[in-house]
Amino acid sequence: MPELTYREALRSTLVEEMDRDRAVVLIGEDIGVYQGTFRVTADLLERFGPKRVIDTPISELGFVGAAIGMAMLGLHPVVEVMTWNFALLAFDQIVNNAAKIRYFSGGQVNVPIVIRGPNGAGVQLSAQHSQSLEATFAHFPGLFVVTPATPAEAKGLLRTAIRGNDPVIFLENAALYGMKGEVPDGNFALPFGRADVARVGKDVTVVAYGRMLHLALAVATQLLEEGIDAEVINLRTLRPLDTETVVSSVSKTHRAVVVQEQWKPFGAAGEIAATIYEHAFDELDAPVERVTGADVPMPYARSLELLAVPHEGDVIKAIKRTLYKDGIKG
Amino acid sequence: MPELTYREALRSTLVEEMDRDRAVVLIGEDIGVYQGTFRVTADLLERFGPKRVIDTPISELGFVGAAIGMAMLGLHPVVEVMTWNFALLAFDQIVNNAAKIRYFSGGQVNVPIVIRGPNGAGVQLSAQHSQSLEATFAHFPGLFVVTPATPAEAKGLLRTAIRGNDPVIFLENAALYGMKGEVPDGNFALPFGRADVARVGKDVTVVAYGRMLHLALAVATQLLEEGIDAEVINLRTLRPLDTETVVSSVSKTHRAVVVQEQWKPFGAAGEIAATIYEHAFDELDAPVERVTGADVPMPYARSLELLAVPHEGDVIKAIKRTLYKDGIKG
Amino acid sequence: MQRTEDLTREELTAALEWYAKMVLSRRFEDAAERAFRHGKIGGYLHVYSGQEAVAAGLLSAIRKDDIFFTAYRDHAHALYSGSPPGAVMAELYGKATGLAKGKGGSMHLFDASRGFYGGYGIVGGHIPLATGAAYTLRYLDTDRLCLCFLGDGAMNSGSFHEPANMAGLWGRDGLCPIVYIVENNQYAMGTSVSRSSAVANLASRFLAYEIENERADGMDYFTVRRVASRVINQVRETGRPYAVEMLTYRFAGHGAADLFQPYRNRGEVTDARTRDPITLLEDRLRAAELLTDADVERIRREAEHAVEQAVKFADESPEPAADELFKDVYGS
Amino acid sequence: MQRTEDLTREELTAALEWYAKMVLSRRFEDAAERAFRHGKIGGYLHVYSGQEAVAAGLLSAIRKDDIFFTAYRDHAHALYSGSPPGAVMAELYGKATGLAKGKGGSMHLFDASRGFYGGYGIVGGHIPLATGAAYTLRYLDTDRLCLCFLGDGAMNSGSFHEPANMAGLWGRDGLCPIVYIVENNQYAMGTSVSRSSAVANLASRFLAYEIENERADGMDYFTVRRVASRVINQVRETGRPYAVEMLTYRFAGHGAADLFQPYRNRGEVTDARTRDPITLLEDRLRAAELLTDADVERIRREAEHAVEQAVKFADESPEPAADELFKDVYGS
Ligand SMILES: Cc1ncc(C[n+]2csc(CCOP(=O)(O)OP(=O)(O)O)c2C)c(N)n1
Ligand SMILES: Cc1ncc(C[n+]2csc(CCOP(=O)(O)OP(=O)(O)O)c2C)c(N)n1
Ligand SMILES: [Mg+2]
Ligand SMILES: [Mg+2]
Repeated sequence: MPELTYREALRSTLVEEMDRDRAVVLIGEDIGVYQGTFRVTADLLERFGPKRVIDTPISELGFVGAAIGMAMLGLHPVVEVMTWNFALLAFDQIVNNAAKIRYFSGGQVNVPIVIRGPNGAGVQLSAQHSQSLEATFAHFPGLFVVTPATPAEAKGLLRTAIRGNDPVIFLENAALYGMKGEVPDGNFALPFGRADVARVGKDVTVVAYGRMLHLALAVATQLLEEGIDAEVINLRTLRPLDTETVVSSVSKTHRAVVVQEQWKPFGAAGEIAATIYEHAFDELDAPVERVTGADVPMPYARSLELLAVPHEGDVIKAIKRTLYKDGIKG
Repeated sequence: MPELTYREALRSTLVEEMDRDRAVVLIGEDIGVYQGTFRVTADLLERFGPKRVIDTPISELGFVGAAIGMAMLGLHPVVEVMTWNFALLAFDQIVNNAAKIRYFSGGQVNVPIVIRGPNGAGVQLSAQHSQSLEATFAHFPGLFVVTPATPAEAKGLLRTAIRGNDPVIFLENAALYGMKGEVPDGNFALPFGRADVARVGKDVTVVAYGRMLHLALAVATQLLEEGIDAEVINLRTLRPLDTETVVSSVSKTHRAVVVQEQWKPFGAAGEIAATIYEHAFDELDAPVERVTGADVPMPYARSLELLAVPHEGDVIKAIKRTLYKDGIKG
Repeated sequence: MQRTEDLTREELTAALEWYAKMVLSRRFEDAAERAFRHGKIGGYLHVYSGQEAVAAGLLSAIRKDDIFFTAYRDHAHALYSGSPPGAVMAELYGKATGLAKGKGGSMHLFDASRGFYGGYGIVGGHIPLATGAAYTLRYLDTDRLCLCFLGDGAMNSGSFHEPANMAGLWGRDGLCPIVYIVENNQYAMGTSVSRSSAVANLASRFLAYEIENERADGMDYFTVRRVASRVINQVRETGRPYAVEMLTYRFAGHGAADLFQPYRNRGEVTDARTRDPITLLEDRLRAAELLTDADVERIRREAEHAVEQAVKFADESPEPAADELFKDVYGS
Repeated sequence: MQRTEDLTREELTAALEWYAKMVLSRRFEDAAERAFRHGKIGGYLHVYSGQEAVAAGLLSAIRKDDIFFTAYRDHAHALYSGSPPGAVMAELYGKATGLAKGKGGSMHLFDASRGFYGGYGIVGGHIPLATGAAYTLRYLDTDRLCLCFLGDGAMNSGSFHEPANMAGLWGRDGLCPIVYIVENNQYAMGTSVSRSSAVANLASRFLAYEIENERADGMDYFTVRRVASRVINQVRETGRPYAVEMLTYRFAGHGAADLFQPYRNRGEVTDARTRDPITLLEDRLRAAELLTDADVERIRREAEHAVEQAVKFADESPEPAADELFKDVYGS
C-alpha cells in the first residue's frame, strides 16, 4: 500500500473520480488558478480545464446553491469551502435546499453534492475562523456528515461521498493535510455509518472522530504504561452514527469518554453520550465523560487558545474519572 | 393580575420598553405598515414612527447585521425575523458577529440585540418553514437562547432580553401567540438561566420548554388518573441551562423524560439528557428518555406531519418506560 | 402594449390555447382559495391571479426540454407546463396522488418530467439553483435553457446578488443560458417596491452584473410572449443570461391569510383589475375574430369542469401512506 | 492624479504628518512580516503595503468623533487613527497589552475609543454592521459619520448587496451617513477582479442602490484626500451614502502564507511598485519643498524607532492571564 498524505489522498481521489465520470466537477474559491488554499486541488485546473474546475467569486451562498442546482441536473459537484466557517453564509442553501429538496419534491430529484474543506481550529485563527461545526450540520436530516481522520479515510470516505446520491458535509482538518498514512489502492471506499475500532482495549471506551482521534490514540498509548487499556472508537461519520459499534464497545469496557474539539453545550459529545446511555445504561459503571473545548469564542493569543482546546491531559483525567482513579497522577 | 395573550404580552413589553428607552428600536420585514406577520408589532409604527419601527427589504443577512451595528453604537434593537427559518440566512451575522464581537474586541463593545420570531413547526408549512432551531443556536457561546412558553414568560423574558447587554435568540411559537394567561404588572422580568417547576410531582421528571411545556403538563394531568405523579420542569432558557433545578428534580424522582419538538440527533434533548447523567448518574433508576420529532424534513400532508411531531401518547409511553410500566395501557 | 395589428395570424391562433390555460389557472386559484377556507388546504397558499400573462407568455415560448424554477407562487407555472390539474390540486390537499406525493404542498410544486424544478419557500433561495442548473445545461453540451422566475422582493436578497454575478461571469463563455424573469407585482407581502428597493427600475439592477435586460408590460400576454420569444432565441444561441422585468399586479392578498391588506387601498386593486390579463387577451382575440361569446363560454365551462374534476380527484385521493414519512430523506 | 500646482499650501503642509504615518505603517508591516516568520505572530497576517494612500487619505479627512469599520487588512487603519503602535503590535503578538487584550489578533484590531469599530475576518461581514452604525449616528441626532472600507472581492457577497440597498433606502431620509470605500487592489486572494466581478467598474455597481459613486486613483494621497474631503462634507451634510472605488494595489502576498502568487507575475508587481504611494507623496512634498533629504531620513528613522519600540513592547508584554479565557463572552 502506498503512503500518501491526507491532502494527496483527497486530491488523488478527486482525480480518479473526475477521470471516471465527467459529471464530477469542482467549484469553489481559489481552487483553480490559485491551486487551492490548502493545495488539495493543485494542478487540477490545468488537468481538467475551467469548465470542470470552477473558480468562483466570494459568494458562498451563491456557489453552494449553484452547485446544488448542478447536482439536481445530474452533475456531481464537489464544492470546496475555504474553511467551514465561511459555509455558514451558505447555511440556508445547505439545510433548506440540499438537505430537503429530495424530500419535498417527493423523491423526484437527488442532490448528489459533496461540500468539503477544513473544519475546526487551526493555530491562532481567532474567533471567526476556528469553529468546529459538525454538531451544527449533523442535526439536519437529509445530510451526511463525515469526518475523516486519516489519509485512508480521506480517500475512502471521499469516494463514497462522490459516488453517493445525497449531500455530504465533508469535514477535513487543516492540521491533518500533511499527515501521512497507508492508503489502499484501487477503488478503495469506506461506507458511511461504520465506525472503526482504532485500538482494541478493555478498560474504557474512548470515542473520537476527526483530528481528536489522534489525541485519543496518543492517550491510549500513554496510559498503557499505567496499566490502563483503552479501546478507541473512531466514528468516521456522525450522520449516520454507528451506534452499534460504540455500544458494543461500551458493553465490554463499561466506561466511556467522548472527545470533541468544540463547545460542550449542544455539541456532538452530548449526542454520543446520550446515545450510549440509551443503549447501554445498565452496562455503565460510571457516567460517560465528555472532553470538549472551552465554552468561549476562540481567543487569538496562543496561550489562551491552548487553554481552549482539549489536550491529552484532559482525556487522561476523564478516563481516570470513569475508572474512579481521579486521585492518581495524570 | 391581568390576563393577556402571549402576543399582547410581547407587544406590551415592546411598548413599555420603547417608552422607557429611546435606544430601543424595532427592525424587520413587514413589522410596520403591514403590522407584523403575527401582529406582534401592530400599531407600533404609528406610535413610534418610522425611525424606530424600521421596515426592511427581504435582506435577513443585511438587517440582522445592521441591527448588530446599531447595538454596537448603543441602541437596543429588537429584530423580528418573520420565522426563524429565515434567520438561517443571517446565521453568519448571528454567530460570527453578534456572538463574538464582544470577545474579539476584548470587551470594548457590547451587542445588546434581541432577535425574536416564531420557531418550530406551524401547521402544514412544510420542510423549509417548520424548523425548530434552538439546539442550532444554543451551541454558540456569546448567545442567550430563550424559549418562553407562557404569556408571563413572554413578558418577563423579553424584558430581561431587552435590558441585557448581550445578543438574545428569542424563540417564540406561532401556536402560542393566541394563548391567554395571567401576567404580572409593572416591570415584571424573569432572569435567564432559572427554570420553573411548572408542576410538582414525585414519580418522574419531565423536562420541556416552549410549546412542549403544554404537552408535558397535559400529560402530567392525564397520568394522575393512573396514579403517576409527574414533576414538570419548564426550562425557560436553553443557554444558560438551569442544571441545578433539573438535577435536583431528578434526584427526587430518579427518572427523567426530555421532550423536544425537533429532530433527535444532535438536538436539545441530547444535551439535556447528557447533563442529567453527568450530575445525577447515581440517582437515576432508568435511562433518561428522549421524546422528539421524527428525523425527517417536515412533510406537508397533515397526516404525515402529525406523525412527525411529538404527541401526548409519546410522552406517556416514555414516562412509563422510565417507570418500567411499558406493558400497561397508554 | 403589443399592437394587435402587428401580430401574425399564427401568433394569434397559438394564443387561443394559452387563453384557455390562463382561464383554467384563474379558476384553479379561485377553487384553491375556497378549499383553503374550508380547511381542505393547509399551510400557506399564494395564488397567481393577476399575473397569468407573465408565466403564460414565458412558458409558451420555451421548448419541451427547457427547464424552469420559481418561488412559492407556483400553481399556474405547473399548470402551464402541463402538470395535470388533479395532481396539482392533490398536492395542495396533501394527498398521495399529488405532484410530490403530498410532501411539498402549495409552495413546493415540482414536476421534473415536465421541466419544472420547483417551487421554493425561502425568498430568493431558488435563484442560485437555477443559475447552476443553467450552467449544467451547457456543460452537458445541450442547447436547452433555464427560466428563473423571481419576485421583486427577492431582488433585495444576497441569494439574488451572488448568482446574478456568477451568471454574468459564466455568460462570457456562453455557459449560462438563463432568463431571469422578475415578476414585479409591486409588493413583497406588505412592502411596496418603492419601500424595499433603492432603485425604481428593477431591470436596471442587472447592469451591475453585465446582464442584458429590459422591462415590459407583464399584463399583456402578447407583449410578454414577443419579448419571451426574442429573448429565449437569443439566450439559446449565446448561452448568456438575460433579464426581463415584467410589470404586473397581484389581485389577491399575498397569501390566503393576508385579508386586510393595510399596505394598499381597494382603489388601487380595482384600478389594476381594469387591466386583467385574461380580459385583455380575450378582448384581443375577440377583436381578431378568433373568439366568440360561445367560445368564451365554452372555455370557461371547460375550465370549471377541469377544476371541479381536479378538486374531486384531490378530495377522493388517499392520504400518503404512513411509511412515506421516512422515504425520500436519502436517495442512497 | 491631483496636480501639485492645484494644491494649497495648507493641504501640502498637512500632508507631512500623513507622509510620516504612511512611512510608519509601511515599516510596521515589514516588522510584522518578520515577526511572523520568526513565529512571534501566529494565524493569518495581511499587510497593507501599497494601499497606504487609501486609508491615509480617508482617515485624514474625518473628524475625531467619526467612526469606521474595515476587514482584516487593518493595521494601517489602526495606526492612522491614532492607536499606539505598541498596542497594535502587541495585539498581533497576542499579548495582554494589545488593543483587544490579545483576544482578536491581526484580523480583529479594534479601538472604539478612537472610532475604530473593527477588524473583521469574514469577507463582507462588516458591511451590514457599518451600515447599521451609520443609521445610529443619525438616529442619535449627531452629524458624525461612518466609513466602511471593503475589498473588491467583498462586493460579490450578499453581505455587500443587502446593506447597500438598505443604505440607499435610508439615505433618502438622510439617515445613512456612510462612505463605502472599495479598496480595489485588483485581487481577492488569487482571483483578479476581472475573474470575480461581471463588471469591470466596481463603483458603477452602486447605481443599483441609487448611491452616488466615483472611482479615483488610490495610489495618490492627494487625490484620495481631495475626494475624501469633498465626499465626507457632502455625506455629513446630506446623511446620504456615497461610494468611492479607490484603484490601488497590494504589493505583498494576500497573507503571509501567500508565497508563490501563481495568479500574477513578478513584472506586474514591479510595475505597480513604480507608483508606490509613499514615494509618490514624498516626491510631491519634495517638489513643494516641504521635505528635504534630511527630513526623509529623520522620518524614516523615527518610524524605525517607533516600530522597534512597538516590537519591544509587544515582545516584553505579558501573555493574557488565564482567566481572560472566560471573560468578555457575555457582558451582563
Ligand atoms: C428569506 C425569506 N424571508 C422572508 C420570507 C417571508 N415571505 C414570504 S413571501 C415574501 C414576499 C416576497 O415577495 P416577492 O419576492 O415580491 O414575491 P411575491 O410574493 O410578490 O410573488 C416574504 C417576505 C421568506 N419566505 N423567505
Ligand atoms: C466569506 C469568506 N469567504 C472566504 C474567505 C477567505 N478569504 C479571506 S480574504 C479573501 C479575499 C478577499 O479579497 P478582497 O475583499 O478583495 O480584500 P483584500 O484581501 O484584497 O484586501 C478571501 C477569499 C473569508 N475570509 N470569508
Ligand atoms: Mg412581489
Ligand atoms: Mg482585493
